[in-house]
Amino acid sequence: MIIGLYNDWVVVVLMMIGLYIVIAHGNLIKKIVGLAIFQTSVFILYISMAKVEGGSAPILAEGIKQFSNPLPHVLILTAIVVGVATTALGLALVIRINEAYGSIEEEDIQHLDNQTQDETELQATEGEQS
Amino acid sequence: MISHLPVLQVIVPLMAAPICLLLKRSQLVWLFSLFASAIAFIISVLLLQQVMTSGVISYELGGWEAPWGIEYRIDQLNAFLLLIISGVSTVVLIAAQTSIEKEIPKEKHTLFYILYLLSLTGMLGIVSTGDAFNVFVFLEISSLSAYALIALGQDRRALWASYQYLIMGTIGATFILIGIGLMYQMTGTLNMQDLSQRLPDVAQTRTVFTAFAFVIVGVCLKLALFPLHLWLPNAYTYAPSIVTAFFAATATKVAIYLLIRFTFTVFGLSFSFTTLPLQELFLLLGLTGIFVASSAAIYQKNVKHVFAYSSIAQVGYIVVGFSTSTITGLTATLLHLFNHALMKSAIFLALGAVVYRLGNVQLSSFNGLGRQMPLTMAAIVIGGLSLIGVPLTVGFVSKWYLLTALLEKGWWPVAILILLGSLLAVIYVWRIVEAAYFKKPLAGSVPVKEAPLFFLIPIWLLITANIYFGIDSRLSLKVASAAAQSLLGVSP
Amino acid sequence: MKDLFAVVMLLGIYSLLSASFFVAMDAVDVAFTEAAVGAGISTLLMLVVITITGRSEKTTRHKPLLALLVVVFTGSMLIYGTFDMPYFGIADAPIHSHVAPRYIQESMKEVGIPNIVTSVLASYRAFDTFGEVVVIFTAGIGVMALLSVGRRPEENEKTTAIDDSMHEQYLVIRIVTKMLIPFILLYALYVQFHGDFGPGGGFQAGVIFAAAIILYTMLFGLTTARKVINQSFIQFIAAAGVLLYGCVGIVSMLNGANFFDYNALASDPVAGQHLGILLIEWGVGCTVASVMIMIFFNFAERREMQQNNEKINNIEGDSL
Amino acid sequence: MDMILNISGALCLLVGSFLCISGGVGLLRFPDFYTRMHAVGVTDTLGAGMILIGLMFYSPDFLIFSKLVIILLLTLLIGPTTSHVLAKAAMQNNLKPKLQQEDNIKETSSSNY
Repeated sequence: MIIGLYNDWVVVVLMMIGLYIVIAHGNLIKKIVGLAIFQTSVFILYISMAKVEGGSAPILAEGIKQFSNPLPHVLILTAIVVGVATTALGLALVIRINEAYGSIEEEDIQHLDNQTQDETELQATEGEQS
Repeated sequence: MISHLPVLQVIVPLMAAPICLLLKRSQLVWLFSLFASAIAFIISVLLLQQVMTSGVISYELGGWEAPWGIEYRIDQLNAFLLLIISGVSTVVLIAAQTSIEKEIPKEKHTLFYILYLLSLTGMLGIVSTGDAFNVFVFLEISSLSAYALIALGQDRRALWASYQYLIMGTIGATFILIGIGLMYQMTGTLNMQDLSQRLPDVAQTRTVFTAFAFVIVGVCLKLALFPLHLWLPNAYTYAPSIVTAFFAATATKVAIYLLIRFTFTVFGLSFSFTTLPLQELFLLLGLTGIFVASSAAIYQKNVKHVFAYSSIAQVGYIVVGFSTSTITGLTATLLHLFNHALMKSAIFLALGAVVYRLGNVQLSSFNGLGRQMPLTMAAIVIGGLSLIGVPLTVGFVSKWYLLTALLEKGWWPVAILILLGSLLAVIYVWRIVEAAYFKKPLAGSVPVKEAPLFFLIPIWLLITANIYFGIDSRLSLKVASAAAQSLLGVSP
Repeated sequence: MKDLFAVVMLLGIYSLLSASFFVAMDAVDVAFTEAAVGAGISTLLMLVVITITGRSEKTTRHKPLLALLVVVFTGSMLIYGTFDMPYFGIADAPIHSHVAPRYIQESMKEVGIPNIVTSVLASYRAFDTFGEVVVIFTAGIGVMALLSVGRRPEENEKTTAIDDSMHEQYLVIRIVTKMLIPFILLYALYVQFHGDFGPGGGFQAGVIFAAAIILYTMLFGLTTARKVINQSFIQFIAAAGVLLYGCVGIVSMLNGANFFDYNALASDPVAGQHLGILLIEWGVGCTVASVMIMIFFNFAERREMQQNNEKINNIEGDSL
Repeated sequence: MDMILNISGALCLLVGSFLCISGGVGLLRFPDFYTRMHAVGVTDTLGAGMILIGLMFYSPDFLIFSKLVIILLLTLLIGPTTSHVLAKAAMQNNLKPKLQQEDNIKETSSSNY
């Protein structure tokens, strides 16, 4: 009977793939792709809990008695929009980062950042000495 | 109109944002957003008054009763936070026009104010709402505008900080979404009040444990509780000064509000603290946070970094107070929310003034600044003293209550550790004082003038409030303890 | 996978597949949106970004151990949580028996439109949807704040010249697109108005409308599209959409009811609900369409700017 | 009348399904980009087209029939155009079609994109 939960397990696996991409990969676009996968899997979680066996799409029509739950659908409509908004903003940031650093790899950027940090500190100490 | 106040609180800044887009002239937009924010502040004062006299206000959006429609539910805690957020926002906005002139290109001024208003809207929305999913929506409004605002900073590191914040913030928000989904699955409702009634029936299921864990982790990501704080220091340091002043005083407060709301109201005290080892966990994380962040603050070369790390440490104090789960402890937590907002916004505004005159906030360029910008530096010093917890400032009041709460519980070692943590604060504040008053200005640096009036007014407004509430804390104490009592279900 | 192009395309396919999952699980509205947004707009935006940043990922050593640890921990936590969940598709789960029945049984009487999702979205939980519109608006403003560049008229002429010379090359696709665009726009309007009865509504309609404009822009160049739809016009529409939505709420407030209580909009409650839903769907549609176009324009503008810079650099490099 | 409609509808569906499957097989088995694109083109236009025509025979009322006609027209319009654009993009990126037999054996294993 435990097999009745298979939908949740599928979703969990998908979510974790997304989360892994976000954490492990250094490429900024890939991170955003990972976020999108993560979020989409959460949407599937919500929708799968709304399904009723034998139900139909929640549009009232004659002769249909059993409907799937409409509320998660509404929530996920909202969440999809939020997801695309985040993606768009993230991509805009990637473009700017690419212009400012010339790279979209996490390692390169952190390397460059450390350099600038050293430089400013160097300038500061030079200023103090003189 | 008075019955519509809860929704007007959110709608006024929200509707002001698109109107700003139509106004275009940046001077006009500034005045308009200041006006909108001030109205929000007035509304929050009225709401607080109403709540203190007549109890919880419930407002049904769309006229649909609670579990079916969305409900706005204002109790003492919400009203208190609404007051903090809209108040800080209004005061900080006074300085905005002057500050962003130097830090943000001219054609983006209008967009800056719109984003600022939207972020204010998001925070007010999170605090007012009584619906779990609505929290997620408004959380995203405030976070998205926060990412964009942080990325407006001059340094290219602002972009990177903002990107990191975006990734962490979105993971956090999605965790919250998962948690809300699991709760909904077990109870069939999204309304917080309804949830709190229906959750005890299913409290012993593994699904509810998981839901709780995900909500808490998600909120802690937003809260920057140690060890999930990595995004915060850079985000606060490289954002435009106004943004830092606003967020340092409000963003973490909103996250703490969510934490309190979910642990105390939705899941209930017995579930959060008795069934789960949350108390010990928060105590441990809070204390580690205080020490790690305060020691990190000591070694920073950039003054904004110093105070960003100090913010993480302050979150630690707040969480420690919260983990006592007694009325005194919660009162201390809530008082510290208010007090920390007062001191941090003043300090970061003052730093904004320094940026305005000097162009940077490296510790070395603070040398000799005490003579050149006496009023600004005095504000930083008073703010710093307040962070340490010196008497006559608000910092003392909240530390005092925190210690009382810990002693009431008999947690002697924790109290001692808290005092040690304050000593660390002495060190990092002293480094700034030393640079400003006891060092000679750098050779070759151009002497600068005092900060412009538009900076001094809000800074000293906040500092005066700081000292006033430090001496006469009856008002803030009354509200905080009323909120704490209502949270713990004790009738006053 | 080192080729980002393939990564993005696979993401698009994933979105489309999950959209078909949604159809299989009766969520037609959600599937529609996911197909239009996940597979359509976000894939498109990612592709634009790839053309700017380059399509190959650098081979870097990443630290999978920590990530694996976090992922395995979170995953097992979730699996642990699933054990007490109601089984898939069971009709008497708590989720189906507390709040939802009222929507299914009463919405026809109270709101009066057959599509329950729309009536919950636009009436029972109208404030969530308002928040959603504001999220999209925020994203638009945020992208604009990050990416907008000043106008440079003298370069525009150059780009138009290039566009004309390339006309021959794109002849087939341009003509086909010209034939298609009116139908796409018409379809967007159909989706906008049909949301009460079937899957659809302001959000999907806005995305489809924006897709038509974006298609036009991709083929005829940004400059040409700008002549039709300029920046301040889109900004105006985006703001107007949010304001329209909010004003519906304010009007009902002035009529003495609560915010977003459409019953107060007309003498008959159901007629009021109809009017309110119609208006707010328009608000949603306007804002979504204009913000999507705005985001794409800003992305494309950056891309053009970068290409121009490269061209100038190349010319300078040659002369050296 | 019903008989004829049913049989011709089923026939169309069968042909369409066969074309789709053969398109899928072709996508996997053909040696280079251009031939694979041919396989996809067959699935896109002919396969989908036949299925749509088959469905038209089954459509209960005029509304659904006309919707199917519109979908058919759109696929007929869009399918060839996308094939055209794809081929053009490939040509512009200097992807040469494989014309000689002996190269195939060596390179099919290496060029798996």
